[in-house]
Parts: sequence; structure tokens; C-alpha cells
Amino acid sequence: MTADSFYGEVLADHNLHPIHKHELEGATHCCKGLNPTCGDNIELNLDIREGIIANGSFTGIGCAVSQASADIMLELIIGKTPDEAKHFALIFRKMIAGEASDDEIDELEEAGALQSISKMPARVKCALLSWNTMDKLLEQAT
Amino acid sequence: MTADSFYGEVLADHNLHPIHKHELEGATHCCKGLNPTCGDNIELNLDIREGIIANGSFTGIGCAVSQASADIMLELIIGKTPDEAKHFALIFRKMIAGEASDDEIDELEEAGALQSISKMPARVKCALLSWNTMDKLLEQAT
Amino acid sequence: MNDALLGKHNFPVFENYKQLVYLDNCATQQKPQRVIEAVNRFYAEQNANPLRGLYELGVQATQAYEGARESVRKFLNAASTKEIIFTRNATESLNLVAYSWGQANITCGDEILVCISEHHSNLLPWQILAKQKGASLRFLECDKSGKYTVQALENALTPRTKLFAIAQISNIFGRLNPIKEFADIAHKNGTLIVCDAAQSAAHIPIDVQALGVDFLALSGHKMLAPMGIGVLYARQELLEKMPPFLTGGEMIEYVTCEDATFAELPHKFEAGTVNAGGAAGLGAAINYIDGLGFENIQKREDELTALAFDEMKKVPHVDIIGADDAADHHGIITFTIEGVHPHDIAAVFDADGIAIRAGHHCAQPLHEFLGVPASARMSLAFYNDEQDIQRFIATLKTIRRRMGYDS
Amino acid sequence: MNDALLGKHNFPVFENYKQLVYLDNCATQQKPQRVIEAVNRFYAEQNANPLRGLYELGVQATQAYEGARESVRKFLNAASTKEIIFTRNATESLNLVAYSWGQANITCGDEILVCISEHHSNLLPWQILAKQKGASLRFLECDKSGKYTVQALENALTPRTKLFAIAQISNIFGRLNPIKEFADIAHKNGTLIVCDAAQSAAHIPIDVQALGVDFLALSGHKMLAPMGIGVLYARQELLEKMPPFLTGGEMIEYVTCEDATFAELPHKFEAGTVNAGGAAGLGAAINYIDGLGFENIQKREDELTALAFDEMKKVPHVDIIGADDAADHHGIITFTIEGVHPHDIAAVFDADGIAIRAGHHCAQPLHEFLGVPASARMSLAFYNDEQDIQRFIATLKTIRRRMGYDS
Ligand SMILES: Cc1ncc(COP(=O)(O)O)c(C=O)c1O
Ligand SMILES: Cc1ncc(COP(=O)(O)O)c(C=O)c1O
Repeated sequence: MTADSFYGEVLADHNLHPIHKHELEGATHCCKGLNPTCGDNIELNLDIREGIIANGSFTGIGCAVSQASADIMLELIIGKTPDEAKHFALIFRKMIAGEASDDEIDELEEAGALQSISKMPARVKCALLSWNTMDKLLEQAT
Repeated sequence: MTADSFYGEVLADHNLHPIHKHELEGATHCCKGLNPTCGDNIELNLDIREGIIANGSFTGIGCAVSQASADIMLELIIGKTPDEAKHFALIFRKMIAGEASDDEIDELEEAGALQSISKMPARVKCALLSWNTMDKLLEQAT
Repeated sequence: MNDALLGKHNFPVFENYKQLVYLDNCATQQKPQRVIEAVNRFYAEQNANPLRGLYELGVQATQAYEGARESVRKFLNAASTKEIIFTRNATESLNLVAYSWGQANITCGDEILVCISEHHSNLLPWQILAKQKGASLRFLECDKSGKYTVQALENALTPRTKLFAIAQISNIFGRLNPIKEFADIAHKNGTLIVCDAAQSAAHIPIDVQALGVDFLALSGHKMLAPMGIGVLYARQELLEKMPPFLTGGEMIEYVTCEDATFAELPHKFEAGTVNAGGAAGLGAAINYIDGLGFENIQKREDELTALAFDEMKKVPHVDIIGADDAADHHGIITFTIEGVHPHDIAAVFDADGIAIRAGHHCAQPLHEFLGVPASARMSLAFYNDEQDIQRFIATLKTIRRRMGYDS
Repeated sequence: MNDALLGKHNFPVFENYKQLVYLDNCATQQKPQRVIEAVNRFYAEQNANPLRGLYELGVQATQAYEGARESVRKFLNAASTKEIIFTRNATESLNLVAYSWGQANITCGDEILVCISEHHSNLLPWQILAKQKGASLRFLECDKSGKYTVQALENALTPRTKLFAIAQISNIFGRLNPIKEFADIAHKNGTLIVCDAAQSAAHIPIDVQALGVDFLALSGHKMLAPMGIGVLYARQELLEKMPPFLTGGEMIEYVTCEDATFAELPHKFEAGTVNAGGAAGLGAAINYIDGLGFENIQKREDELTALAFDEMKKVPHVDIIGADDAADHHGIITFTIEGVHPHDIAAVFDADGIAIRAGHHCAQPLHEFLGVPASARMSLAFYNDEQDIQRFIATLKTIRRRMGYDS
């Protein structure tokens, strides 16, 4: 990884080497999301059991921002409850809107690396794609 | 008639007191003309016998320019042959286009009073309505 | 009110023609320097194809365009920018409704009710739609003053009446129709109402929610903005169900060889590259109007209308079409002069440097209904002044004499 | 050539953004000062509703508008100004043909042939028309270089093929299609040809009579002019027979409550108040292009294209879509970078002040056909320069590394 990484190392790394980009055997829930204007699409799989997001994965195509955002999101929510996941989604949106406090951004752990997207309005949709898809999934799940 | 007559006295006079605006018993030819953009319309009647325009009249509604132009035209062509009438129409068009010589304008007699219309592009159609209608009529007649 | 916005000095055309008396504001309004500059600024600082660009200039172009949409939304008090479709002019807005909503909702035997005083743009699309669908076009008639009554409307509505087309302000009478009241009556009958606001938008505040209209059309060029930009407001619920009108770039979600899905509102109805420069101009025009405030615009226009109206009534052989009260004219006074064709009236005014309009004003059926082949019309805006009216009246008094009459 | 017209200093946007490298000229072009001024001049000196006014300003507005029409006629070498219809953009021009000509001429079982590389604006109107009429939409396929062969066209045409839709220059490949040859083949088959000149009009001279096209569409904003003004050329004989598209003011002859007759060409197809300011801008744009001369525009654009093309070919992991010869690209180079999504490519370019485009460029079926989900595109104009290309190449070389790849 070189120092002039355009989106920052965290994002570049999650884009090139995603941890959660694969099919998910035994997923309890699945939801598709798409970004019509840029053609990005994502399929989000979650394995929710006993009130916990036990496991998760995504597939699909998209730009570095949407891919890394999905991967980082899964990293954050796996092991959490749906309500906690929704809480993160809320803070994430605030951050992208440039309205989150530093403490809140800290809560997001690696997802905080996407903070700079708030300065790229054209890319906001890319960053939000996986989060929107998760919200849709959790709404259907509960 | 006051001195500041807008279109000139000849035109105002032919508009207010047309000589040839009436029905024509025994007309051999009749033709309608209309000016869609301004709604002016005219019905031209000619009595052509033995190669001479023996008599003529018009009816219809329109602005002073179209009414006077029709009346003056009839004044000019009655007693002439269709070919002479066509010749006048040609010169009249040249005059309105600002391209007629003084001699030519002289030939038009009173119709020369419409010369100033060449400076009112929006009114050219009004001035030409009766002449166009006559051309159409003569074309059908021969 | 921002006094600096009043007056002709803000309008370059009046700097260039110091003697011009422009009284054809119904046809198109003049443009203040600020509007002209807003368009310039778009092309000098923000020009890119909006809604596409992944680069800075494209983002700015999008902001300029969508910012203008938000200005229009506020101007009309629409619930959402999804309800604001940019078109070329009011005519296209009305055609969009006829093609998209009309084709899908009007069937054989249905009725479309149109006011007899409608502009051709709020008549022909319905006439053609009715013919294509085997529906019938019916007309609501007004009295000599241009007034439509509740009674007449209630009588005219039938269970088959699907749409009622009415101008908020007629371009001949200048009368303000009671849109809210009529919308309620129409809705009680299950009839949608399409309101042509082309002549009202520059003169009175519009609140689409309070009016309760289903569709509303306006033209930017009649409210200080450049030509080539207009607006269709429609309730979101209706727009969601309507098929697209024009198709092509920008209004799609996915396209395959066989099929296409369409973009979300409002983009579904905006095919091809948008007129972002025009929209920026419309945004600036709205800003200008906001800066003046409608109370002030109305006050000034009402004063000028009253002045003109009272003086015109004193001129012999002049007949005013419509209401007998200046307050019902909203800056629009249509008239005839006995024995003088309207084209000649306009020509004499022109010779004196005064621009008015003559003809049928795109309302032939109304002229037929009134039994008047053509008419002359003076129409004013807030930037006109007392002197304009005085010069108008001065010329008006001379016309019959200059046409050869003795008085 | 008028050398003073070349170069960025004529374009205010480059004065305001000195570091901007604008390589999204396919999407929209920048506007020279002269064009911006022509629009200003219209609003400051000629603003009135054209085609109506019986007063001096109205006559001037009409002259400005009709003068622009004559400029377009000459620009395209059309036989008559009756064949030049002003629209909003190329998309509307094509929709006009689909609605007016299409509804009247396409029937069940007919075929419409469309090139697989068409922009959505020259595809969707036909797709929808075909569906409505029970006609079938067929596709002409090209090879990897974007080339369509005579053989393929001849094979694709059937006795039922009523219309063939093709871009003169594809906005992905940049390749110039042999319109004249194809028009001859189509006509021999009794098929009409509609040519999308949106991408060619700014770059090569067009002679509609020599090409023998039946319909041709273009957008002003892609050839130096403002947004909101486009052109449809169509042969007079076809236009005469076509029913109107949009209806309303300005396009009628007589209107009664029951019926209407329509104005003469070209007005029959221009409903409502026209965009005379936009037309004046388009006239000035044509004047600007004439001042430069197409030979000079082409020479310069070809040089820049060749420079970019040759340098791009040397950059590892970069794949150019389309022909292998720079001369076939006409300033349009669409490409992908292995492992980097086009949106990220555009974002990195943007960070370096370079505007390019990424996505499907309104040609999803082509992307599917090529098996490429999305692509990046640089497109240039005569006002670009060598330095723009060098900066483009310099950034291009860094992209993979900046996205985290080792090379
Ligand atoms: C080939 C082609 N056709 C049509 C269009 C549509 O042009 P507009 O959006 O100006 O209508 C474009 C531009 O986007 C294009 O590149
Ligand atoms: C009442 C009314 N409706 C509609 C229109 C049409 O407006 P436009 O020509 O801008 O589409 C006009 C203006 O001419 C009008 O006065």
C-alpha cells in the first residue's frame, strides 16, 4: 500500500481484499440493493439467529466506495443485535451528512474511514448502498 | 381627413370608404384568401369576360392595410386583362420587398401608397392578402 | 420590500430602449439584469451536464439545477421536489399531462370540461386527446365579465367528467378564477383539475396545496425568467402512476434491448439533457420576486391597472372586454376600438413606441363566443410606471383620428 | 481560420477555473463568451414573444429566432427552413419523430432496426413505440471496434423494416458511421433512416441532402450553444404529412371548440412560446464554428485524439473500447482499467482537476453487448490542448497505484 492511496488505506484495503464478499450458506435473510444511476448493485446476506447477527456476507459489483462500505459495515455488525446495527446505520448517515460528533464517529470504528465521502456528494449514494440495503433487510426481518 | 393620418390619406380613405367592397352579382370567378396568423380573410369576386376583368369586388374582414390594399387593387385591375393584372401583382410584390423602381411604382398608381408597408415587416402579409388571392384566382381561371 | 428591485433600471432592455413602453407582459416579460447574470454565471462557472458528473463541475451544475427546483417547490408550496417537473413552457407541461396522464386515464365516453376562455395551450391538448379516445370535450361558459359560477360548474360536471381544465387568470379577461372552490367541487365529483397558471404565476402567490389542484402549469418567460424553461406541478401520487412522456437519457433506471425501468421522480419525466441554465434563470427570477414580495407587486400592479382602466373608460369608442372593475383585471386589459381593426391599433401604438398585442391572443373560441373577431390587449408588470400608462392613454385617444375618423 | 476563436481564453469557464481539464465534451460542451453574449443581447435588446408581435421589439425577436433557423438550415444544408424544427434537445427531436411519424406510420408486425450502440435517446422512443404498436424492435450488431458492415445491414433489413435508427458518431466508440451508404441501402429497402447527430454536429460538417437522411437530430448544448435548444431536421415531404406533436399556442391556423387546423411548417411542430434566446445562442454557436472552419476543428481534434490515444495505449491495464486506430475515435476514447471501477477512475481524475465521465453513458445495451458493466470516457473538443492531454495521461498512470495496487 502506497502512501498516496486515494481513498485512504482502510478503504482501498477493504475494496481490494474484502473479508465478507462471498456467498453465505444458511443465511436467514437476503436483500438486494441497487444504485440505478451508477449501476452498482449488492446482495446482502445475513444469518440472524436468537436476536444476533451471527454472520453476514455480500456479493455484487460496484465501485471501491460501495464495496468497501459493505465490507466494513459487515465487519461492524456481525455479532451485534439488529437494533445495534440500526443504530450504527443512523450514525453512519449522520457522518456522511457531516453531522456526526467525534464520539459517534469513534463508535463506527473502521467505518469512520468513510467520513471523507461527505465531501464527495456524487459518491454519497455509493457509500450508503449497503447500509440502505441492510435497513431494508432488517425492516423485512422484524 | 386630418393631416396626421397614420397610414396616409389614400389608405385611410380606401379603408373607411371602400369602392369595391360589396357582393358581385354575375361574378365569373370567386376565390377566398386568408391570413391565418392574424385572422384576416377576404373573398374576391371577378367578372372576367372576353379576356378583360370587366368588374370586381371583395368582402371579408381585416385590418386597414388588407382592406385598403384589396380596394386599391380592384381599382387598378378592373378594365385590364388578367395578364396585366398579374404584371401589377409582380410589381406590387417588388415594391413591398423594397425592390421596385420609381417608374414601376408609378405604374401602380394609388397602390403606390402602400410602399411604406415595406418598412413594417409584420404587415406585409396584410398588404399581400388580396394580391395573393387574385393570383390564385387567375391561376384557376386560366 | 427591497426597493432597489423595483423599476426599469434593473432591466437592460429599458436601458437600451429608453423610450420603450412595454405593455405586452402577458406574451412575455422582460428580464432583470440579475436573471440574465444568473444564466451567465451558470455557463461561466457551473456548466456541465447535471445529474451525471462525477466531478466537481458536474456537482455544481446539479446543485444549480436542483437548487432551482427547490426554489420552484417553495414558490408553489409543493410538498416535495418530486412534484416539480421542469419542462420547456406551460404548453409542454399541459401536453405532458395530456399524453401521459390522459392516454392512460381517458377512455371512450369520458368527458373533459374546459373553460371557454382557455388559451389554446389548455384547450388543444384536450381536444386532441378527446378525439383520440372517443371522449367528449365540453365547455364551461362564462358571462360577459369573464366570470364562471359555481352553479355553472356544478351543472356541467357529470359522472363521466374526468378532468376540468381552467386558467387561474385568463389571458384575455385578467380575472382570477376561484381555483380552490372549483377544485373542491371537481374533487367531490371525482374529477381532477388542471390549472393553467401561465398568467398568474408572476402576479399572485400560488400555494398548490391550499388550492388543491392536481396539475398546475407555468412558463418561466412570463415571470422574469428566460425562455425555454417551464414547470409542471403534479401531485406525487399521480406522477408515480403516470407512464413517462419523453424517453431517452437521464430518465431511466435500467435499459435492456427489450425493456426499460424508469428513474424516480422527478427525473422520470425529464428526458435528455436538462435546461440547467434556464432553470438557474428561473431560480433567480423567483428570488427576484421574493425580494419584492407579492404584496408589493400586487399593490403596484393594481394601482397601474386602475389608472389605465379608469382612463380607458373615458375614451370614446373604446370597449373593454371583461369585468367592469379594475380590480378584476390583474394588469390585463383587452379592448376594441369601434371601427378600427386591432392590428391597426397595435400598429399605431408601435409607431409611438408602445408595445401592445392584437389578434386572438391564442383564444379563438373565446373570441367567437364573445362575437369579437379580434381584440387589442395591454398587459402590465410591476416594472411599468405611471408614465407608461399616460403614454398609452395619450396614444389611445388619437387612434380613431389617425385612422381617418373625425372623432 | 479565425485564430482568435481557438483556445480556452474565449471560454469564461476556463478563466474561472484556470486549472480545469475538461474532458467530458460528449456530455456537454463549454460555451464561448460570444455565445453567452448573444443570449444576453437577445434579452437586453430583442426580448419579445417572437412570431406574434406587431411592434418593433417583436419583429426583432422574430428576426433573431428565424435568423437562427436560417443559420441551422445552412449549417445542415437543408433545402428549406421549413425542414428545421427547434426542439429542446436531441432527445426531444427523436421523441417527436416517434410520437408524430411513428404513431401514424408504424403498425403491428412492422420492424424498427436500431444499432446496438445507440444512446438511450435513440433507442427508448423506438422501444416504446414498438411495444405500443405490436411492432418488433431489432438490433444491428457491430464488431468490437464498433463497426457496422453493409452486409450486416442488408441482412437485417426485411420488407417490414420501416425505420432504421443510427447515430452518425457513437458516443462510446467515437466511430463515424457511413450514413450516406446506409441511407441508400435503407431507402432501396423502402426503409426510412433517422440519424442521431448529437455527437457529430460539433465535429464534422453535416449535409443532410448529401447524406440522404430522412430525420436528423442534434442538441445545441453539445455544440457550444446553451442548454434547452435542439434541432430536428426532417424532409419537408414527411413533415407535411405528419400530425402535430405538441399542441397549443403558435402552432395553429384556426381553432374552434371542436376542431383545429394547424400552422404551416415549421411552426406546426413548435407549440407554445419558443426558446428564442436559446436559438439566438445556437445561431452564435454556428457562427463560431463557421469562423473556425470544420477543417481546422477536425485537424486539431484529430491531433489531440491521436496524442491521447497513443499515450493511453502505453499505460498498462488500460483497455480502450472500440477501434484500434485513433482516427476512428473523433475525440471520444472510452476505456476501462483492470480492477478499478470506472466511478473510482472518475473520482481520482476529479481529485486532480480533470473532468471525465464514468458509467454506462446512456448506452446500457451496448455495455451488456460488450460484456463491460461500466466504462470511463474522455472526450475532447477543439478548445482542449496538449497540456490537457498530458495531465490526463499523467493521472491515468497513477490510478491503479492510488487504488491500492502495486502496479
Ligand atoms: C449519441 C447521443 N445521442 C443522443 C444524446 C442525447 O442528447 P440530449 O441529452 O442533449 O438530448 C446524446 C448525449 O447525451 C448522445 O451522446
Ligand atoms: C393563459 C395562458 N396559458 C398558456 C400560455 C402558454 O404559455 P407558453 O407559450 O409559454 O407555453 C399562455 C401564454 O401565451 C397563456 O396566456
